[in-house]
Amino acid sequence: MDSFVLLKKTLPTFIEKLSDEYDVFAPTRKDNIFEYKLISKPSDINLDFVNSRLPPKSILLQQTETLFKFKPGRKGKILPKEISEDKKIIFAIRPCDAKSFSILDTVFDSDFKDPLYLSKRENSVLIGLSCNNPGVNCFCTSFGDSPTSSKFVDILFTDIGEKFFVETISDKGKKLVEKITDLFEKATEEDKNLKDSAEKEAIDTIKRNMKLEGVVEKLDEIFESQLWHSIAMKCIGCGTCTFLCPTCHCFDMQDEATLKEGARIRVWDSCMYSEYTMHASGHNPRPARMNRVRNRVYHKFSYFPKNSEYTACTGCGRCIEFCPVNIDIIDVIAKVREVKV
Amino acid sequence: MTVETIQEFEPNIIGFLCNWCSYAGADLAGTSRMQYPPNVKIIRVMCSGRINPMFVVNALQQGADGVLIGGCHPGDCHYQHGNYFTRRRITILKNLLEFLGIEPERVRMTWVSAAEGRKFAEVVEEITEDIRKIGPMKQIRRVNEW
Amino acid sequence: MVNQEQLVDAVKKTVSREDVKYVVGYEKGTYGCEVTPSFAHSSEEAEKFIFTPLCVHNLAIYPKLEEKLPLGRDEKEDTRKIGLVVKGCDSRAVVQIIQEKGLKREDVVLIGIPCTGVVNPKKLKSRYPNYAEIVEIEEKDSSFSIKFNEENHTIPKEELLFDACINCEYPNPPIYDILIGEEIKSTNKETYEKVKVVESKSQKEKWAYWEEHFQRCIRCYACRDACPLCYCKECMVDQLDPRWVRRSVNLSENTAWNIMRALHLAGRCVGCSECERVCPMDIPLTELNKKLEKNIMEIYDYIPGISEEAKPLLGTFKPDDPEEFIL
Amino acid sequence: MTENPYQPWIVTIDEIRNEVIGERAIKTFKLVFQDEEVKKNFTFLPGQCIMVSLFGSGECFFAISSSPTQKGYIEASVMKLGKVTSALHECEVGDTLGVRGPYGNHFDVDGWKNKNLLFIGGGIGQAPLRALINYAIDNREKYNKLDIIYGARTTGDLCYKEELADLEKREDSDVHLSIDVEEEGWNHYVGFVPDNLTRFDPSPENTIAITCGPPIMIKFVMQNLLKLGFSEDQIFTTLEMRMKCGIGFCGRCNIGNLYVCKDGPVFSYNQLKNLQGDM
Repeated sequence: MDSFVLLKKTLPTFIEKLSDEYDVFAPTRKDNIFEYKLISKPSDINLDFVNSRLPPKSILLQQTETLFKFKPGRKGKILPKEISEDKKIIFAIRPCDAKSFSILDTVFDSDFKDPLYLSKRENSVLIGLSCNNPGVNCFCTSFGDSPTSSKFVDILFTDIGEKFFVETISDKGKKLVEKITDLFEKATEEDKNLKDSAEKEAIDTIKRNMKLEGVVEKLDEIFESQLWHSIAMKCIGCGTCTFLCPTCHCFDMQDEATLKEGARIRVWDSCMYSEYTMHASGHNPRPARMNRVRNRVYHKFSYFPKNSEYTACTGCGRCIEFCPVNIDIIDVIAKVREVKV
Repeated sequence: MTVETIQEFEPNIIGFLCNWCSYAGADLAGTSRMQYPPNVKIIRVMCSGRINPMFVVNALQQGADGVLIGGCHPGDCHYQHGNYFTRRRITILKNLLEFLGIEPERVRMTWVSAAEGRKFAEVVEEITEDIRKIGPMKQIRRVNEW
Repeated sequence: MVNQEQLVDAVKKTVSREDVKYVVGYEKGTYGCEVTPSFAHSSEEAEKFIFTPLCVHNLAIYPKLEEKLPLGRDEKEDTRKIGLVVKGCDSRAVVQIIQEKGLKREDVVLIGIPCTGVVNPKKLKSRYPNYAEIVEIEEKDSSFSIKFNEENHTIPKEELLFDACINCEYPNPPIYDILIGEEIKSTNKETYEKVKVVESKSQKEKWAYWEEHFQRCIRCYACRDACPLCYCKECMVDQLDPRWVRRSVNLSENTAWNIMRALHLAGRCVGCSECERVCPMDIPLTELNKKLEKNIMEIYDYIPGISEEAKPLLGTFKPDDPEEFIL
Repeated sequence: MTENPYQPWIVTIDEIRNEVIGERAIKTFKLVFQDEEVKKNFTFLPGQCIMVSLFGSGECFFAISSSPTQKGYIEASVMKLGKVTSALHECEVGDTLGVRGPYGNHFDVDGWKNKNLLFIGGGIGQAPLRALINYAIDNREKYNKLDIIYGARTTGDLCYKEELADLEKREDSDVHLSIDVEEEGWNHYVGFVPDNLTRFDPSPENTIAITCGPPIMIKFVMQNLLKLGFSEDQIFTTLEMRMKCGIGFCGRCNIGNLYVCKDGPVFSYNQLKNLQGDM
C-alpha cells in the first residue's frame, strides 16, 4: 500500500485526466438527492454527502439491463448482445458500498458466471472516499469494517482538510495512479496522522450498533417464532428497503417487444412483493408478508453467511432511513437475539 | 425520427369508436365516399364506456400522436350511460396531461351518431390539422432501444 | 395537543371489547424523530401508544393489508373488528373505502383525533440531519418545540408541516367512535399554492419539471403500497397480460405509471400525502393528486372521503357535466 | 469473457402431443436443437430442468420429461396456466423456441442401482418422473422392481396414457392408477394419490420412493411413506418454484439457503426436513 496526498484544488485536474480513458461516475446532487452519475465535467461532482440515495450498485447492476435481443414470435431468432468492455471509475464510493460489490461477487461469480455484471466489475476501478461524517443510521463498524476502510476499494481517498490522503490498495489502483503520478505528492507522517485521527473521529460518530454474534445460529432456532408476525404486521410491503439496499440483487426477467424486434431484459425486483414468488398455478410459497419479511432477514443474516463468507448487509443504513414504517434492521436483529427459544 | 423531420409530419391518430354510433358514422362517411384525411386508425369498441384512460396513454406511448374517442350523443348510448362515464374520465385525463406538460389537445372526444357521416369527416379533418400543428408526440413515446 | 392518558384509556377500552381483534396506533420509533405503527392486542400493549405531531402514518391502510390466508380444516375466519387511531385525513380514507364498499363501517372501530397538522419528516431531517437519539417534540400554538441533544429548538409550524396540513380543511375525523379531545373549529381554506406554481408554467416548462422527476422514479411502487386507497387485489401495473406498463424503467414507462396512479386516485384521494412521504426518490406526488382534487372540486363540486353514502365520482355522472372540449 | 448464460439455444418443435385437453391442457413438446454441435453435446440426467423461451412472451422453467436415453431430442410437458404457457400452447410443429440448460441436480441414477424404484406422481408432476421411468426402462438391468403410482383429478387429466398402458403390459413394471372422483368405465382406484399409496402398501425394503405433484400431495405422500416404514433418506421429491434466471442469481426460488434452480430440484426428505424455508 502506497500513500500519497492530492491537493483538493488538483482534484478537477485529476478527474479530467481520468475522464480521458474512463467513464467517471461520481456523486452529483439534485435537490436533496445524491446520485452516482456519469459526469461530463469535474464541477458536476458534489462531495458534500453522507451517502447517495440509490446505492452505486445501480452502475454495475443496472436497474434495467438488456440480456439479449431477439426477433419475436413463433419463428424467433436471437440477436446476441455485445457485452460492453467500457472502462469505468466509480469515484467517491463509500467503503460500505464498495463492500457491497464484494458481496455481490459471491452471487454473480459462483457456479454460474454473469458476464454482464462481471465484465463491468472487472472494468471498473473503485475510488473510495472515506466517510468522515457517518450518518445517523450508519453501522458499518458492526461488521468489523470502518468508515475509512480500504479493504474493498482500489484506491482510497480521505479528506484531511486541504488535501486528500490517497492510498493505493490494489494493482488496478496502483497502475492508475502510476500513470498520473505527477499530480500526487508523497504523504508525510503528518498526513498519515491526520488520516488516523479522521478515522477515529468517524468511528466515534457512529452511534448505532448491531450485535451479530450468534445471530446465524439463533436464526436457525426461531424460524417459527411469533416475532416475524409482529414485525410483519406493520410492514406495508413497499419494497423500498430492497430497492435501496446495496446488496439486494434479485431481478425479474421480462420480454419486451414490438412486432419486429424485442429484447429480454432484467429489472430489479423485490422479495417484498407477493407476485415475486407467485406460481402460475396460484400457489404462493410465501403468501403472507410475514413469510416475505422473514425471508428478507434470513437471506441477509442466515442464508448468505451460510453460502459465503459475508453477511449480506454492509451497514449503510439506507433501509432504516427510508422505511416508511420504521422497521429498523438493527432493532430486528436485537429482537432476534432477545427471543427465547 | 429522422424520416419524419425530412418529410412533412403526418400525424398518426388512433380512433377508439363505439360500435353503435360513431363507428357506424365513420362507416357512413366511407360508404358516402366523403373525403377526409387517412390519418385516423380506427379501433372499434363496443361502447365508449369501455375506454380506459390507459388505452389512451398506451396509444400515445406506442406511436400515436393523437387519440380520438368517439361515442354516441349524450342520452343515445346503447348501454344508456357509458358515454357519460367516459366523458368524466377523459375530462380528468386531459386535465392531468395538461398539468404534466403533455398537450391535452392530443386527446379528443367527439359525439357522432350513426347518421353523422359528414360530422365524422369534419372531426377527423379538424383533429388531423390540429395535431399536425402540435407536431409529433415526444414526451412519452417509447424508445424501444434495448 | 392530544391528552396521552385519554388516548391510552380509549385504546384500552376498545381493545378490551370482545369484538375487537386489535387496535392500531402509534408508538415511539427506534431513533430520531421516528414514530412507528403499533399494534395493541391487549390493554398492556396499549400503554405504549402515543400521539405526537410526528404521527404521520395513515393507519387506514392496515385493515385492507390483512392477508386472508386459506383456512385450515377447523379454523374459522376471525371477523372481529380492527381498531384504528385516526386523524382527519385517515378517517376520510376510511370513509372513502367504506363508500367504495372495501370495508364495512362495522369492520372498524375508530378512535378519532382532531389533528392540528403533522410534521413532514423529510423537512425535519433535512433541517437537522444528525440526530440518532429519540427526539421529543411538542406543539405550542403556532410553533413546534423540538428537543434533542439536550437542546430546545423552536420552529414555526408552517416550516415543518406537510404542505397538505398547512391549509387542511378537515382536521376533524368525519367519522369516529371515540373522539380524543374537542373537535377543532377550522376556517382553513385549501389554497393549492404548489399546484398553482406548476400551473402557471408554460407547457414546455411543465414537462421539463415532471420529466426530471419521473426520470428519477425507480418504480418501487412504494407510493401505491403506502396509499390507503390503493387496495386492489392485483394492481393493473402488475398484470402480465395485458402488460399495461412495461417493467423496464425509463421515462416513458415511468410517466405512464405515474399517470395511471394519479388517475386511479382521481376523486378518491383524500390528500394524506403518504405517497409523497414514502417516495424514496422524493417525487412530489401530492402535487399530482392535489391538482386533480382541485379540478374535480371545480368541475364536479365533488370532495372525496366526506360521506359514506356518496357515489364514487367516476361511477356516477350528471347529464350536464361540462363538455366544452368535445367536438 | 464467458458466454452469456441468459442466451438460449434455438430449438425447433418437432412434435406436439396433446396429453390433456380442456381448461388446464397439457401438451408435450418434442424439441430438437437446430445447431448440430449443441444437439450432440447437450447432455443431461433425469430430473434436470430446462428454461424454455418463446421470444416475446417470456421464459419458463420445465423439467425435462424425456430420458437421456432418447437421443437427438428433449421433451417437456407444459400445462397451460400463465402467460407464457398459454402462448406455448398456441405454437405449432416447426415453430422455433429457445432452450437453455440443463439446470439443477438430478436423480441419483447410479446410486440407486439394484434398488426397487417406487414412483408416486400426481397430475403434471409425472413429467420429471417420466424421465426417470423411461431411463430405468431403457437400463432395465440396472434396477429391480418398478412401481408407478399415478393419479389425477379425472381420466381426462392423466398424462402419458399410452406409455402407462405399455408399462402396465410389461411384466417387469406395475402401474397403479387413480382418479379423484368416480367415473363410468374406470376400473382402477378412485381416491387421492396418498391413499392409493397406503392401499398399495409397498415394502420399504431396498426401495427408493420418488414423488412429484402438487405441494399438498407431496406433503401427504411423504407422511404416508414415513408411516409405511420408509426411512427419511429413501424418500425423494422434485420441487418447482417460480423462476426467472435458473442459475441462482435472481433470488426467488430459495428454500432456506438453497436455490431450487441450482441446488435442487431433487431433494431428499432428509434435506427438506432440515431446510427451514417457505415451500
